[in-house]
Amino acid sequence: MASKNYDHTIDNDRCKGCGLCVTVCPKNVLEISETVNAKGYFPVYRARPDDCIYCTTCCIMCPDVGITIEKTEEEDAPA
Amino acid sequence: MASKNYDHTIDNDRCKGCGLCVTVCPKNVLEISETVNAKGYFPVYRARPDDCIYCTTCCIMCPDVGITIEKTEEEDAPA
Amino acid sequence: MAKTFKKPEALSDAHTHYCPGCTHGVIHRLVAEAIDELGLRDMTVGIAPVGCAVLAYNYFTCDFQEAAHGRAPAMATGIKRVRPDLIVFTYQGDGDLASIGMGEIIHAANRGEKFTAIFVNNAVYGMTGGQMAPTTMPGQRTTTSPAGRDVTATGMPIRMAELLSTLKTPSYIARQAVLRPKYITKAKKAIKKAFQYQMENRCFTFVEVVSTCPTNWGMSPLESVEWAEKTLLPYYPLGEFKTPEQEEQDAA
Amino acid sequence: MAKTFKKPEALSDAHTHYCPGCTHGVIHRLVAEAIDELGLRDMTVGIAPVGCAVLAYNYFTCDFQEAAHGRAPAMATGIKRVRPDLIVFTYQGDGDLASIGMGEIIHAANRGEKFTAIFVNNAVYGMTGGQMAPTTMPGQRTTTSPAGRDVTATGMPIRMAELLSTLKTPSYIARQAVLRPKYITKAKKAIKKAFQYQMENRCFTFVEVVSTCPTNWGMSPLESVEWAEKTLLPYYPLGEFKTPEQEEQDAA
Amino acid sequence: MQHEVMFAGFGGQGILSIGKILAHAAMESGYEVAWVPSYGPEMRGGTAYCMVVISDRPIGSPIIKNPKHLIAMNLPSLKKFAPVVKPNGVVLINSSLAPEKSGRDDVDEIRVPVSDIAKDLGSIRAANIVALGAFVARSKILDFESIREAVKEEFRNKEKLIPLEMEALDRGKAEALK
Amino acid sequence: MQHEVMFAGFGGQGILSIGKILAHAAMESGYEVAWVPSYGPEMRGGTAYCMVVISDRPIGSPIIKNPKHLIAMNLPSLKKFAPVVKPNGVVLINSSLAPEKSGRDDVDEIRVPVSDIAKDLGSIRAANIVALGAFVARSKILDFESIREAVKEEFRNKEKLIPLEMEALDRGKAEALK
Amino acid sequence: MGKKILMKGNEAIGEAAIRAGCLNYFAYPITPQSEVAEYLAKRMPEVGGVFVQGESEVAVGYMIFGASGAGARVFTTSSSPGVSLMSEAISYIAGAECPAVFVNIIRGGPGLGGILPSQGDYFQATKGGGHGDYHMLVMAPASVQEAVEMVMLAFPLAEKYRNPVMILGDGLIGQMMEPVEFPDDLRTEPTNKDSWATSGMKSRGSSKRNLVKSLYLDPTQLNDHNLNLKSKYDQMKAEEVRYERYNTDGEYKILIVSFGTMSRVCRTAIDLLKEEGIEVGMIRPQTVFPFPDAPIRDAAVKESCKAVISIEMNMGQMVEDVERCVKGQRPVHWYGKCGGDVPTPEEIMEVIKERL
Amino acid sequence: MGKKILMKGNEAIGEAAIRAGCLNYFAYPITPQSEVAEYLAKRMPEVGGVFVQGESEVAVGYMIFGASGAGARVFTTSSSPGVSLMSEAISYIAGAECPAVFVNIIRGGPGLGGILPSQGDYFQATKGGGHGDYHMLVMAPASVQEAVEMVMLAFPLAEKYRNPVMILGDGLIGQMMEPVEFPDDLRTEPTNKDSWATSGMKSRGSSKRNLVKSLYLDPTQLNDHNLNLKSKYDQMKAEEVRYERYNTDGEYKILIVSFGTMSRVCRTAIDLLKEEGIEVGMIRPQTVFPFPDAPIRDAAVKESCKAVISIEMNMGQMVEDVERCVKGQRPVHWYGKCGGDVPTPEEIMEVIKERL
Ligand SMILES: Cc1ncc(C[n+]2csc(CCOP(=O)(O)OP(=O)(O)O)c2C)c(N)n1
Ligand SMILES: Cc1ncc(C[n+]2csc(CCOP(=O)(O)OP(=O)(O)O)c2C)c(N)n1
Ligand code: SF4
Ligand code: SF4
Ligand code: SF4
Ligand code: SF4
Repeated sequence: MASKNYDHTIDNDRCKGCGLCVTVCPKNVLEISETVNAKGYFPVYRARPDDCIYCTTCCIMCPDVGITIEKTEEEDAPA
Repeated sequence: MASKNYDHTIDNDRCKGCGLCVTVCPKNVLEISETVNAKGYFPVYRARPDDCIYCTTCCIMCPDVGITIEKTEEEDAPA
Repeated sequence: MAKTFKKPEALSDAHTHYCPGCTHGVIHRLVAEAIDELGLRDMTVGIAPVGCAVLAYNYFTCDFQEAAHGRAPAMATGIKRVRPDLIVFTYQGDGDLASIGMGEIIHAANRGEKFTAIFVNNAVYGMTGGQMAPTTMPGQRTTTSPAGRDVTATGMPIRMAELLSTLKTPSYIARQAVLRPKYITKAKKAIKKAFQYQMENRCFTFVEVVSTCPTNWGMSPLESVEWAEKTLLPYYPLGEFKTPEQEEQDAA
Repeated sequence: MAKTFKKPEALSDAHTHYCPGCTHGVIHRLVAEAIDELGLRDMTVGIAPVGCAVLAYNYFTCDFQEAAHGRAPAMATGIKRVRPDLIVFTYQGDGDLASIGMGEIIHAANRGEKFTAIFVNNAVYGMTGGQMAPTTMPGQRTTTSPAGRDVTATGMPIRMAELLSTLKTPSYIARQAVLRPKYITKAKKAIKKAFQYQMENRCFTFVEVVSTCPTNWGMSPLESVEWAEKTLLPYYPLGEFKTPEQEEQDAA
Repeated sequence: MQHEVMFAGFGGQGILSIGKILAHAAMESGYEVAWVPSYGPEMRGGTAYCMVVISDRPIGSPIIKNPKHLIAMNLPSLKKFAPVVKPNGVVLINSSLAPEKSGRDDVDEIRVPVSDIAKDLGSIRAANIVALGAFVARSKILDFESIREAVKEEFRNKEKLIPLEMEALDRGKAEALK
Repeated sequence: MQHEVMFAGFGGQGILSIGKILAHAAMESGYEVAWVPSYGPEMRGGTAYCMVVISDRPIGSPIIKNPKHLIAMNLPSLKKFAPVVKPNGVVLINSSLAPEKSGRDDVDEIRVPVSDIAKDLGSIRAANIVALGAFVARSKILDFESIREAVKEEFRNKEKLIPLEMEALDRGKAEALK
Repeated sequence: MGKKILMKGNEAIGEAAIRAGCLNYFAYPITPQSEVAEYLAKRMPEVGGVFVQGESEVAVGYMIFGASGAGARVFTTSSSPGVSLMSEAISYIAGAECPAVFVNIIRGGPGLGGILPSQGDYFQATKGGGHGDYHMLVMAPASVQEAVEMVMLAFPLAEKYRNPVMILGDGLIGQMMEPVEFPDDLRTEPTNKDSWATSGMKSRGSSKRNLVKSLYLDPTQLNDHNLNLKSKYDQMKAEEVRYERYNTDGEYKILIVSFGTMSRVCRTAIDLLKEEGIEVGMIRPQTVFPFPDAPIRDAAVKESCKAVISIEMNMGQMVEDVERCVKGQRPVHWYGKCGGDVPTPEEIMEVIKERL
Repeated sequence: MGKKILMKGNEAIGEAAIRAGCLNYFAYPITPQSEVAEYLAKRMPEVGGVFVQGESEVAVGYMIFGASGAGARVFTTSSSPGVSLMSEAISYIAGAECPAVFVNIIRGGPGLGGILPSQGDYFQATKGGGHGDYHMLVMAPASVQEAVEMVMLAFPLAEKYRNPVMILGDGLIGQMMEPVEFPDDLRTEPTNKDSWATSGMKSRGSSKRNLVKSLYLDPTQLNDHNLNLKSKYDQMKAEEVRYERYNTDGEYKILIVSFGTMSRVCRTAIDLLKEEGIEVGMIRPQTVFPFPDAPIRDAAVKESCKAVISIEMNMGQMVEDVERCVKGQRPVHWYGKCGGDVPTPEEIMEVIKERL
């Protein structure tokens, strides 16, 4: 599937660990980490990256533009 | 009729001669006089006092409480 | 059918400074009559606006305060909150209430302050020489809309009664006129009803009264009455827009 | 269904000072996306309120002015009247717009000023520490309504979108939310539509956005979203309340 | 030399405008002038008045308690201002509305029924111009021609009124010189 | 004598309240005190701090650039404030969140993992009390009993928390005296 | 005096008003004074008092006017921008001769400025921020305890003069916690207001109606009205000047004039300089209107005194009053900072040494 | 200079702004300045300018702020209570360093007061009616002609300093008709504002965005910002002091300091006294901020001069500045009246004679 051509990045320092993305992810990809970031927050991380379908739902929900998804290479013809 | 027992007074100095009472009087009793009053206005007067039915319409319209109607004596039994 | 008529006690003997045919005087009398009939004179505080009615305190015989331009509702709030036993009314023009005082009237209404606002809508700023008011009609010439009110630049006239009745807080909101005896009698009823609701400590009460300004309209008193009937009443319909009964359940 | 997503150009790289889970950030992004998509960044002036969004100018990359508390609509009026070619938006909280700024927003709307007002309704004063706002819900506890908002003393919450849509002057008035992705997408559409009307120099445009304040609601971000959905949305229904199309004929 | 002229009457009698016409004529005649109106709520009915100061050097205070001349267009203003006029000034009284005298024997008092004159000229509104003509003719405060010009200027946009106003001026002048 | 104590950390770590407890204890012990918080938008996330001044005579300026002691509850505040502490003061570092050292050799530095201790006491929120206990025990700024009383006072309305808080105080003390 | 309790300045101010018998409070939130409103939102209901959060400072100013005009003891609190919005109302209240108490917890300005302590509103408070000839009686506390005492004193003074009284504090006074004691005895009964307040003819058992207004269309009446107001301000100058001397008994080379929070820093600086053998005296105006003209002049002309320094948390405002009353007898200097960066004792010591 | 025309002060002020190249006007009606709005409601459309009647003076203040921030040349007119309502905005505009011109046609105060001429807003105008450390440059005209010239000068000065400028007139200046000539040459092109105004990146061909604000949360930044503002006010004091001397060349026993309408009356009084052989000099500040400190001091210390009298249409405001700058070298007295009852030359003569 297309998803392999995408890159899902969480900006660890932008994240304030509010967890809203965790609750909206349809694939339950995200979790709050145990380690505090420089700002003193516990940021999210992709606990199950392989389940990610790059739907951008988390990006849309994130109040801090902490998640971005980029294309890595041209998509292959639809399988 | 009852009207004889009433007294219709126009306070010459309160009147500003706006003429609104003239226009609302159902009996066309009132007219604007020719002579200026102390304030420099031409006040109304009762040109046809006998036609007056003491309905208070002019009093209700007057913005300056310039017209009053008082009872003079007890009314006779209705004729 | 013959009746008697005399000046209400709540009005003083002073001659008003209003222009000939200005219906401010009629509205003063109606308020005074309501106060007399309800026996409120010795427990009432009136609040004069800044506008042609700025000297209203000379014409009433009850306690009075004089507000700053537009702020009468805030002053009424102050008085009612510290003295709920007093009867308080504001008397405001359309520049005063609908322009500079918009925030104060809306919030007083929305808090449900238990006073009575008498709103004199004469579609113009009287005292300052006939500038445009929020209530000025489209095309109406005023000293600050010499070519007539241009709605594309200044918008449509504001209908305060309608605006205030959309607030959820219960209130009594009515609009009447004093252009002819038939309207005057209705206006009297509305004003009295407002004071009665206040006596019952029921809700915020507001009576808009369509009035005239012959001087700044540049018309005779009679022309003014006719113009107002023809031009203002269609845009400013008369009647009750809201009563506390309607609303109390929603608010609960 | 896979998509890409990146920060709009109209947003700067700066990290916001907003609390974790505060949806101010989402609304910022939606405005920025609309500006990007319509290519307006280099002709837009934003106006920051006094409220938690007071520093909004740090997060946008277009020209910005910072208003006094509640006065953004007057400033927007000033800018649009002297520079109709610029695109102007205000970004205001509910204390800012619905309390102290009530007069300014109503008159700007009624004059039909051609700017876009983004109204963030989070039912509380955020920046100053959670005091009661005109939008605070009945019974809601705030630092100035410690026993919960008592509607008998403070009235019912004010619904700005409804209030503004009763004005006769044509305008675009909508309310959306940013509580979940499904709402966010709709909010984005409304905001973009508002800017489009402004580009067409069509009318005053106003988008109320139901937002959260986890800090002052004393809830977690997730609880906040749920509380807002359960409590705010029923009283603050979403949708379009007025579009210029509906109104243009009446005004004519 | 400095002249101060007080114009007073009811609102609506054109008090301010005859003051303005006089000031304008004086300016065109090369004098320093100041025109100070009454303003404010007095406008609601009540008395209107204005003061015109004409001088051959810069005018210091334009606020004058004792003017040199008075044009009283009605009774209240005659009563109010006659006592404060300086000796030897002209006091013009509109005898149509002010049946009384100034009660001063040290001034040049003239009584002209300007309202009545204006009425039979066909327009009561011209009464103020009649008064102006009478005053200027009597006081010789300015060359009469300059007033003619100033009146024409004032009615520039009401062309067709000019003949009437000219006649009013002359009727006033005639009365004053009777 | 005058002591100035700076408490600093994340918003939500209970910084202001341990400052307040110390000030209260000092007042009850008969000292002059002033408690000065940080306030304003910094409250949105970011660092919170407060300064407590304790003195045996009236306190002049409560605004202190160089405090005598520092309680740093996280890394940013350690970095920000360690450099300004006066020599010979106590610098208490929450080593759970601030892995680094103060970099000062002229102060009495103690590193206590107050967050971890609080966690295994069963409530991360008690970390501030652990720190307070450790600081007071080490600095001997006040009689330890007075702090106990002040903490009880502070939790008057949360009775059932008191045993936990007392234990937190003691664990802090124990750590400090290790 | 009750027992000492540790209290935040803003809360202590709220409590002080209640202890002074003021049970009516109208306000709008603003940092750094919002805690007054938050405190009274809880307290007023407990004591049967009135708390109303107004929709704006403009409205609050007129709620105060209305309530005071109706005879109630009433006060509000705000901070700089909010006080600017009240300036029209303050002018009206002074013009209508109504007693009312305003507390300004100053923040940095101009405009939105900042939220930290400042003394930038000295001019606004003392020279009348509003239009026309009026003055407020203005007291500037230097500690939470003094804020309490001044608030309690403010109400009787406002009623004595039927004039607004302002407490001019700053963010530090509002936010800081210090031990306070409430002098219960200061509680005063409101004065009888039957002669002027719109309290309703019935409730004051009178047939004479009362009028609260500031309009005087007749110029002579308006002038007389202003002369009457002026006589009250002159009386304040004669009777209400309050100030504190510090280290002025002996010889001193420099006289400092400083008020509020700033004066505490100066006091520390003076103590430290003493240890270095440098003598500096200070006059701390407690009332900034009326201003302690004579005491400052007398202290300035003392043989040993070479110069006067007005030290303020602003860009130089009080210094104009100091210059005015020193009448050129000594050089008058100014030092100040604003924006919340309160000068330290060390800084002040430097400034003083430069002038030695 | 064009030809002389007879014009009312208020209308001349409106026309002067247009001649000065200001085509943007926002205002709210108030006696005695409403004629400015009425005049410009007609004129602005003729010259393609903007006229907006705001809903209140508070709103107008911020319309001015927004328009000025966007780079437009803009002004407003009001009278005392209206100016009080603008004081928050004026503080913001000064804080954000935007140029703007405010005209205050003063009426009697305090409160609603009256509508006749007064000078009761001297303090408000010169000491900052709003909060925080800022000043307006304030010019006080004594005739309609001077009002015209000052208005035309106000715009370039506002832009030179990026600071609000106020024209401080009174009801007489606004209502009186006098002959005026409009100096066309004074018309100035607005300065280039690309470096700061929010004029849109595109229209100024820049990729750098501009920011108009007065918030500085960092105390050091706010202090620096205020030092920068202070340096502008100091520059005004050095470069913009304007005043007029009258009868000060010879010997005079008394020095009068008076401005605006009041100074005209004083001039007449001085002339009449001369006829009686009594010599009196006058300094008329044309700028009341910056204030002509040195010229007044110099004129006061002249051998022959025994006393200084500050004569004002208020209860004694400018006299504080006069006292400050005379530095006790001569006794400083005050005489004044307010409420619209402008003192007559005869009255002033009496006052002067008492001081001889
Ligand atoms: C703060 C302030 N702004 C403006 C004015 C000037 N002013 C006095 S009355 C008035 C408007 C009056 O119009 P309206 O309220 O419609 O009452 P009306 O005179 O028509 O009865 C204005 C603008 C003022 N006194 N105070
Ligand atoms: C004139 C004035 N009054 C009050 C304030 C204090 N103040 C700052 S923000 C604010 C309210 C903010 O609440 P809201 O508008 O709802 O925005 P939010 O913080 O919730 O986003 C207040 C009262 C101020 N800065 N200026
Ligand atoms: S992109 Fe979609 S699937 Fe992937 S983490 Fe975000 S929400 Fe979950
Ligand atoms: S009482 Fe009736 S009938 Fe008599 S004059 Fe008045 S309106 Fe006419
Ligand atoms: S101006 Fe208009 S409103 Fe005012 S008194 Fe005259 S007619 Fe009435
Ligand atoms: S206080 Fe509330 S509104 Fe402000 S940033 Fe925090 S969560 Fe958002």
